[in-house]
Amino acid sequence: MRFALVVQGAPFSGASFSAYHFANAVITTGHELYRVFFYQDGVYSGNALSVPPQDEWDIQLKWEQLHLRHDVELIVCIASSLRRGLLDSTEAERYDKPAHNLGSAFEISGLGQLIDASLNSDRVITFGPC
Amino acid sequence: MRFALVVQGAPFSGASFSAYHFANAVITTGHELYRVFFYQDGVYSGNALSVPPQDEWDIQLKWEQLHLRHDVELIVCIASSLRRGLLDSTEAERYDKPAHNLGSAFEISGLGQLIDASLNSDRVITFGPC
Amino acid sequence: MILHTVNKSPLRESSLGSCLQFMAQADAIVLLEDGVYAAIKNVDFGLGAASGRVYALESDIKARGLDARLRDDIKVIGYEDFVTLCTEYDVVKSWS
Amino acid sequence: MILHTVNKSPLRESSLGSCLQFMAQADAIVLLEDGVYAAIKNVDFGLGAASGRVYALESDIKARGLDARLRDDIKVIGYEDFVTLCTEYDVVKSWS
Amino acid sequence: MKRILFVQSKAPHGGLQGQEGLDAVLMGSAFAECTVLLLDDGIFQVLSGQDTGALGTKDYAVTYRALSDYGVDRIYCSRDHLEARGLSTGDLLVKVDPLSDDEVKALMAHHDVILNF
Amino acid sequence: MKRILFVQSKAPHGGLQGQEGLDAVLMGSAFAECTVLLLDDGIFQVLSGQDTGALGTKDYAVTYRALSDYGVDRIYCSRDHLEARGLSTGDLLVKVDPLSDDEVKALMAHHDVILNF
Repeated sequence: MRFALVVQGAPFSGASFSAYHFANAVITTGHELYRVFFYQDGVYSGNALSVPPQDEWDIQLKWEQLHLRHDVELIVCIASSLRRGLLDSTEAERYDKPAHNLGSAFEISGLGQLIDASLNSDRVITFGPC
Repeated sequence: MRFALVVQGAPFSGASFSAYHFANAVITTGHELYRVFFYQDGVYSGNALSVPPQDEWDIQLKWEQLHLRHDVELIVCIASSLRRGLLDSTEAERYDKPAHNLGSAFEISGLGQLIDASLNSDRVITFGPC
Repeated sequence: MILHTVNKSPLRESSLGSCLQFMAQADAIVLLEDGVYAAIKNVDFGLGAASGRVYALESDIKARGLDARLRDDIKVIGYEDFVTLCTEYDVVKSWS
Repeated sequence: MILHTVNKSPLRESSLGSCLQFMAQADAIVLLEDGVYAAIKNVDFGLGAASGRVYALESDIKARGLDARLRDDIKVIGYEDFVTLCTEYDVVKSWS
Repeated sequence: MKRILFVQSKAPHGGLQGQEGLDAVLMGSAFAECTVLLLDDGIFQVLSGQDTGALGTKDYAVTYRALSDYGVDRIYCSRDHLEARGLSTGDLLVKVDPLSDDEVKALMAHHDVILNF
Repeated sequence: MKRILFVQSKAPHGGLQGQEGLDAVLMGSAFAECTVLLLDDGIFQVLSGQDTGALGTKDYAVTYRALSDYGVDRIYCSRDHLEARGLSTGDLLVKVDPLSDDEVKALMAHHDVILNF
């Protein structure tokens, strides 16, 4: 079966952790992970500048490893990420901001990717906001 | 009277807007604003890379203007901001991150500033997390 | 005397309930952000017990379209009144 | 048939209440994150109506120290079981 | 054609969930048969008379009126949740059909995907 | 010496409020007379038997045991909220004094500053 995940909660609300565990389970049980769409506060998971303490997970790094190992598509919604200050180099340039902070494993795209995921997956699982 | 504000909610939860309106009112009513301490998700208010749509407030800019106009001290807690990826140039260097994103009006410091504010203000007002 | 602030909707979260549970006779409440939904008329969220000592922030009331839908014992205030209120109570406690 | 997921504590937010209100006879619930507090024994959060069709995620149960404090009609599952459950229901609906 | 149900359950202005949920509906309307269901505090999003001038957040509720232009002509709510808030459909700025609990269950079962905000 | 009351009201692991609240208590203990009050789901933070190994969040509850070394020897909770969760003090990993509603009111009134998490 083909799964799409929607992550709407900020990294520390648990939503991103749960989605990460679920994403791994989809792969280990032999199903297909079509797309992980980070929306609303979920986009904060893509912040490459986060420095968690040693005894805590770096959820941004976890998602990056999953992307590299299993070629999972990680999309952050452009409207949500602009508002919240998650920029890649293109958006940083467009709005002449001095820096960008989106992890390389994450790709900025529009809400169309959420709808496309809904139309082309068998199951869409939402990991809720606070 | 001397006021200290604690902002614990993320920018769009309303906490930062309310705290900003309150901070202005403290000044216009002739009281003293000792410190605004951004803690937990409140630190996201210091993200200089945020690009809100035209018809919405840029709360980071509003705080910066308040700082410049009335010399209000804006402190973001280091533990919270490191975890959430809000870095100034010093912290970016220390953790060899490629960029920093904290607005220049905001200063990174420790929890001691929250306790100091509690001890040296007449009133401490918290603007709560979600 | 304590000034309690509540910024969560009473139907969605338990913040107002806990506030009312631990509010003393002489204390007062300021409803802000989603907390203002507790001031809506025709619905009982327990505010009767604090009647006359419940304030609500005008900008939050207006943003949510509640100005014509309030209980009549709610005092609608601006931010400057809110600051003054804080000076009239010994401690401010937020319920969120 | 719908698989409902709830990730909020029942004493703090209304999510579980709404889920139970709109849950059909053949539907099931997965409790995750703070939602697992609804599975605590000796307290009635309305889960009796869905008895036998309520699952709870093990990692969230353990993190919160609830493994020895659960109702006996709760089925504790891992993430791989959660994935399988999603394939057995037509739609997954999250209450947050 | 897949049917997508958008469930709005959060109050406006105290967070962006409602606004960003509505954005998703607008996008979805171009590609699928979309229906909106207002539950819990989501009902407050279509309360008439909202004026965010003093607050600084977006007055997005009017966009609900544009939904029919986007082919989304069905907006439902829970009658129980509407009444629990002391409201009637007359208080709302757009036409909303209140549903009984069983009708809500049927509506949810009728859709292929449920997106939640 | 100013008295600061730290109120914990959120469950652990579903967010950082509890953990970051406890950090604030530790800092405060060096400068002021600090007391901790557990209300609502804050009581769950001191439930015994927590094991976050599989989850990835920090097992910070043990730090509550260190509070007395920091001079914070008073941890209170609402008896009503404890019982509403089917718990007793025996379920907790640190000594906590349950208070009646009136005792909670008196405790709050007894402090100069109340910090909330």
